[in-house]
Amino acid sequence: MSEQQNYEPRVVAFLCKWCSSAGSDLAGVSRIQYPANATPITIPCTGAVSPMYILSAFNKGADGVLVSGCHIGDCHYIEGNFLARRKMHLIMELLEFIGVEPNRFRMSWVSAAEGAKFAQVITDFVDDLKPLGPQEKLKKAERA
Amino acid sequence: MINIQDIRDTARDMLAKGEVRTVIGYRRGSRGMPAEPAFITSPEQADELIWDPTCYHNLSLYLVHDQKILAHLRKASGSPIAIVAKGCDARSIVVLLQEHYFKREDVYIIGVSCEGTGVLDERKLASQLNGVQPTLAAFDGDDYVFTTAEGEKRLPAREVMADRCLECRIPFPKEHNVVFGEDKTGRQLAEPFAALTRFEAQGTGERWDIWSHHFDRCMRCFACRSVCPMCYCDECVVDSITFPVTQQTSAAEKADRVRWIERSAMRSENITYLLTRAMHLAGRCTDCGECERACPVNIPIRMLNNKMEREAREKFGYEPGASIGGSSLVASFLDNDPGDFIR
Amino acid sequence: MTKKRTGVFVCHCGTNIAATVDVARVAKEMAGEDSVAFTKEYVYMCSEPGQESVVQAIKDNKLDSIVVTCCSPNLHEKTFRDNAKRAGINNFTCEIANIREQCSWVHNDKAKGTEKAIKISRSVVRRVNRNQPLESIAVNVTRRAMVIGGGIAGIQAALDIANAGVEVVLVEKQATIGGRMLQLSETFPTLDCSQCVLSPKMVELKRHPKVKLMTYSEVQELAGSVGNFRVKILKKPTFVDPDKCKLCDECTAVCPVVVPNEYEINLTTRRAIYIPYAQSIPASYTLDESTCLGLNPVVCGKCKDVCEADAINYDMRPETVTEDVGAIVVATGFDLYDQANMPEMGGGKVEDVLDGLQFERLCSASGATGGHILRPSDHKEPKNVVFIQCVGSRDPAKHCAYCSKICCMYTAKHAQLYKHHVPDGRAYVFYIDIRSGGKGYEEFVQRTMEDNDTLYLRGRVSRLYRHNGKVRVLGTDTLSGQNVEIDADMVVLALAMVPSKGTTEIAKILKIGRDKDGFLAEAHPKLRPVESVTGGIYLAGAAQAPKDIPETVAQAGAAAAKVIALLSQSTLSRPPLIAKVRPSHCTGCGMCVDACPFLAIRLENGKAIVNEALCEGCGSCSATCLRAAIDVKNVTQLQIFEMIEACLA
Amino acid sequence: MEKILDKKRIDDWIAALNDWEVHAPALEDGIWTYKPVSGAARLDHPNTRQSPKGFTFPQREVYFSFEQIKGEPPKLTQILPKETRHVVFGVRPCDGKGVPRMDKVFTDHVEDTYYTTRRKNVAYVGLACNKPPSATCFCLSVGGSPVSTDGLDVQLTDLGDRYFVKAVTETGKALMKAAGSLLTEPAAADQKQVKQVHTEAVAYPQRKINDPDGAPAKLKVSFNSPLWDEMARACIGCGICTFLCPTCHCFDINDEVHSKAPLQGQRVRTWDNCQFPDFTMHSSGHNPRENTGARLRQRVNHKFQYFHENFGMHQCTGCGRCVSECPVGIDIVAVVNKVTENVG
Repeated sequence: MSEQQNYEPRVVAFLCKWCSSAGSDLAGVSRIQYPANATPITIPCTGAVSPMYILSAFNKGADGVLVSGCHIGDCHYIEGNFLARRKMHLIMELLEFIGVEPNRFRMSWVSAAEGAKFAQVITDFVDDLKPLGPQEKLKKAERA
Repeated sequence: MINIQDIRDTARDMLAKGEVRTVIGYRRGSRGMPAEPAFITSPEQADELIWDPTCYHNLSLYLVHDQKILAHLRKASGSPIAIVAKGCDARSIVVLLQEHYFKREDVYIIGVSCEGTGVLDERKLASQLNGVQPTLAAFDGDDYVFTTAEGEKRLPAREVMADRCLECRIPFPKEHNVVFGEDKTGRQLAEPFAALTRFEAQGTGERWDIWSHHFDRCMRCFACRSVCPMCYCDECVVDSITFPVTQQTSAAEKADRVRWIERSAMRSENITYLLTRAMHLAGRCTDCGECERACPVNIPIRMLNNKMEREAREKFGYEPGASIGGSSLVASFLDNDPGDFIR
Repeated sequence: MTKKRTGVFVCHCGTNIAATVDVARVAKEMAGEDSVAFTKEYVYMCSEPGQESVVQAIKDNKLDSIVVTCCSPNLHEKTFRDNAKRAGINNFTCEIANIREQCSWVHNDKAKGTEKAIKISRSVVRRVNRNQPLESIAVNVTRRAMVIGGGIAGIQAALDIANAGVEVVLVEKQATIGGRMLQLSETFPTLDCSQCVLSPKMVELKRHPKVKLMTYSEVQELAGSVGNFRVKILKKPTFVDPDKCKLCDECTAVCPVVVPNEYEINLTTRRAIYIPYAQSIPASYTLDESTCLGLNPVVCGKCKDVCEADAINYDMRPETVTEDVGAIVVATGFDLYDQANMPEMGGGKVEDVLDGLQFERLCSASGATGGHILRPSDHKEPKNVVFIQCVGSRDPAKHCAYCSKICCMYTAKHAQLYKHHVPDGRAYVFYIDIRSGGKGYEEFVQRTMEDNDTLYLRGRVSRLYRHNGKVRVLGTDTLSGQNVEIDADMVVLALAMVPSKGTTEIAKILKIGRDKDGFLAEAHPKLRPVESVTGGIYLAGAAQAPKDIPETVAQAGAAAAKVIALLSQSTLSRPPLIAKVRPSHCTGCGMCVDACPFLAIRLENGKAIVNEALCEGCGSCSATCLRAAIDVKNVTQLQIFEMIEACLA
Repeated sequence: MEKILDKKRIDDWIAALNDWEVHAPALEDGIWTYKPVSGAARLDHPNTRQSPKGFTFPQREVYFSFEQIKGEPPKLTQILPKETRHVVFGVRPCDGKGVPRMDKVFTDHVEDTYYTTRRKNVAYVGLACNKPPSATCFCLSVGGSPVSTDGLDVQLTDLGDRYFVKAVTETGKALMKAAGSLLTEPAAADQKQVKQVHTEAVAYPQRKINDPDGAPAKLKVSFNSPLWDEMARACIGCGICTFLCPTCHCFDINDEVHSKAPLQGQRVRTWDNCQFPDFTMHSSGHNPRENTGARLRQRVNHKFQYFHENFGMHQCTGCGRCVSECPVGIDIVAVVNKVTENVG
């Protein structure tokens, strides 16, 4: 039990530059505290998130992967998030299909104005990941 | 019922008139019952062509090979290639055309309907024959007839047919130049996605137990990829066994390849390979089932592709290989694509 | 690839970063990276000495790339890229690692914050290791501007831009320009007549040779980017030719259709054919298609029959016009919070409960009552009027969280105007507190209280309802601690300002963000208050936040100055972070062509080709390509791959 | 040493081998695979899908780990295989034949420590083929036999309800000694029956390479035969034939980096395959074996010509896996016959 309490999930968060990264900036400006488990990687648009990134993050040992972008209709690049929604749906379904816990992958829409929502998304994700424990299924074993 | 002589006549005729440079079809193999791909280039060879339940190969792969060879030799394609294609094979050709891999006029599709049957699953047959080695297989209505050392053996096709054929919705090559056999579209020998649905009924843990077992067993011989007409990439992004290197390729480009996975056939790497393949086949796989048939260690690879196929169909209304025009599944979207999973 | 020599500059940001991130450790960890040749930490890297030290370090250590780990790249990416350039290296080999907004400010556990800061910094170091030196792309600029919205903000911005010699297209949704200001009677704190100050500007705009006015029109689509936008505008038909219309008003006399007049906030009615105000620009009638009996001489046709000027044309059709502009000012203004959301204030259904704009129309000489304050129910002069402030604002639980900013002032103005019209009347004001920051504002409020004998009651109103022909207002005076019950002849609600109807749509069309309250978002709250996040699109007026007229005019001028500055350049540089094809890997499948939102990719001889002028660098192509044959420069898949690795190291 | 083992007692023998990790074929997912024995072992398999070469030449072998802190010299640490002793039951004679061939490759000129460490710790208990387990068997054509003991430590022959157990090596004797009284002395009838079973096994018809002895010379002159391209036309370039082969041993070496700063990782050897197009790809882009024909020729020539020139034996052991498992029917027997058919 105590081990689970001490366990800190490692999350890779792909944030689109225009909305979710700006939203996380707003969370910062507003000093909203949230868990430090998610390391952000800013990409131009969720449409630029290749499913390979998600598989690769899990392969390298991520306990959770978050993809966050602009709300539908708000994409800076007009339709990047529409393309992302379809791709991410497919990869999510595939991961669940082979028996990866559904809570390990998450997608969210966080606008530049939603600093509080960004903090909440991370907080909820980390809360949901903790009971799952470390992700070993897709992780590359360092010594075999 | 298809009369093989019709296919032979077509092939002979076209070769004699010089309308095609090759006819890709099936012929007797040297090792017993299974047919093998045949590349017929002269009218006299046309009689080698056969059509039987072991004609499982998706020959559209060889249209891809042909394009690669032509590109390597820097030659134009010239006269078209004729190809014998079942429903699923023809849909593969449609996807290749959709992706501009070659032009419609480069290929002459000799369509064959699977009618009430489909092709054989040798694994199912082996368990029915108990060690008896068949030397020949033939269609006969809804049955298959096998020639063995112990005489003729007749089995209802449904009992030894490949699962994908049982589940096939359109056992007919809609895209064709000439077609033989009756269009039995709508025949349904088994519920589509039946195995998938059964599998999905299990919990996350059970699903993982089964898949991790299979992922552990993959040798990464790449037969699934090599036999797949859709896996035509010159260099596979995940693990390349081919590098498209030209004189223009810089040293940096050669060095800076993303190593998504290691060459070691370890579970984690195998997963990344197989899931990437499934993702890359989403909306492109026409369920010819060749990957699963080729797999030497019996990994149910087809189920991964099936999963994507069903998602595409049910969530996005997308049917791979349905039309030559139009955008690919992942290069397009609909305003009302499901988004409930997004927070 | 020769090995990079990267410098890492870790900023303390005073204690903003250093308090929760062990900056020395971040620097030390980065020094262990293969490509890092130099590290430095400093208290304020963005200060003059900080910036100088970066330039010096680049020169002294022959660095070819730098990573500054500091605040959000939105703030200082440009600063440090300029420094990189100044030091003689390519500016696109400079990247920012955001360890303030995304780290130190949101994590107070120093150990965890430090770990995360290291991961963020390391991932950016790895990214920079593969950054290519790039040159900005020069694009020609269209020397024209567009202003969306014809209120005081839009008018002012358009005039300022036009006066600089730049052609302006002003697009207004309504049949006249003038906006909300045209509805006001007098303005605080000087009580000068609103229309008297606005009308000359409207006329000036109309006559300005550099202004193209498009009323009764709406922006439908936007393409392109800063310097070169292409805007599609829908011109709705007015069915009246303004050049022929003689303003004789014969048509309204015969029009059989009577509908509420939205320009008078429904205090009066108008006909299907109407002119919003006497001062309308363009000075012409408009036939409201939605209420007209049918634009059909067989059905009605009375207006057409009566029009001697032959100005009415039933065959007008909506028209789509395309305008090419280099910059856009968005000044779409505000609406009032919907009373229907406030059942405790009668929900808009209690007679003689008015909103502030309706009261303005009652006071206005051009209004329905000719400037006499008469209550709507019986047209009698109200003797007891209750003004309620903060209606719908400052109420995060149920309504708008923000302060609507101008209500204290206009309520004071309303009270004064009332007292001027009805000297023997009694004015009550319910308030929470009085916010009267502004030149002459506090004095104005004091005058209202003292010289105009208005009773200010500190407290909220809990309920109001009709009672014996009056409106009973139940409230609390928190200063005396007593419940207050007033039977008022009229109640005026100072409703919160909200973004105008259609702000959501225009923000979507223009791809500019909105803040949590729905107002258009500025690029930075302090340093870029008139810019949207999208280059070349600027904000003015109440569409950005509640503000009064002087502030609106100032912001409009500022936006205009930005537009003029932008369009004074003959070319603009676009970031070169655009897609690049690897022809050896491209099979010409065309999936990128389909995925590209900007139609920037085409197939040529079986390979994809990127049109550099159209590509915006979104990367949808690279995520769609199955064979990694297309990548966005300096955001390549290899770079992301190595960043992922760094995040999980 | 020759003994008799009651079939029902085979599990007791396995249990007695407590110094060894015992593997035997198990039917899993529709194929026979060597698995660590848990519970009862049944040696009624035709042949395993994969050859037992992985016991000495695993698909992945770690050579050493490396570590380098920036500015310091790298530190290498060799990682040798664990000295666990394995005994593999049920090895068919063709796969037994593979063992000395792999020994040649990995010990003849240069001793491969990784191979030899594994090799000295593995023993093979073979099972003679009373009749060819597959229609694609052709061991007799390549100097093998269904009853060959080459490469094996013990040979079992199925005599119905019992095995005839014959020690081939000293290790084999040790394994048999561990069985103690489970193994009994064979009666004369047993000896006679074994002889008969073996005779019948060898007489059983198999597919044939027409001139195996002449093949090396004939192949040598057929290098430029157009038949190679023709025979390889359908080849898809996968790794089934080589990965399943008991004697294919080509490998690739890669560094697997686990961390970049400090640099940490392992150098590993993995199976490679001459049928993969990149196998001979030069970094210039030139590929000396640029098509499937050249690659098929390489594999066939290696089995029937080059290896023969180097070691005086065919490398192919006639197991038939590459024939039965090829998804497109490429048949090494047919290829050799066809290419050598009309030569000298």
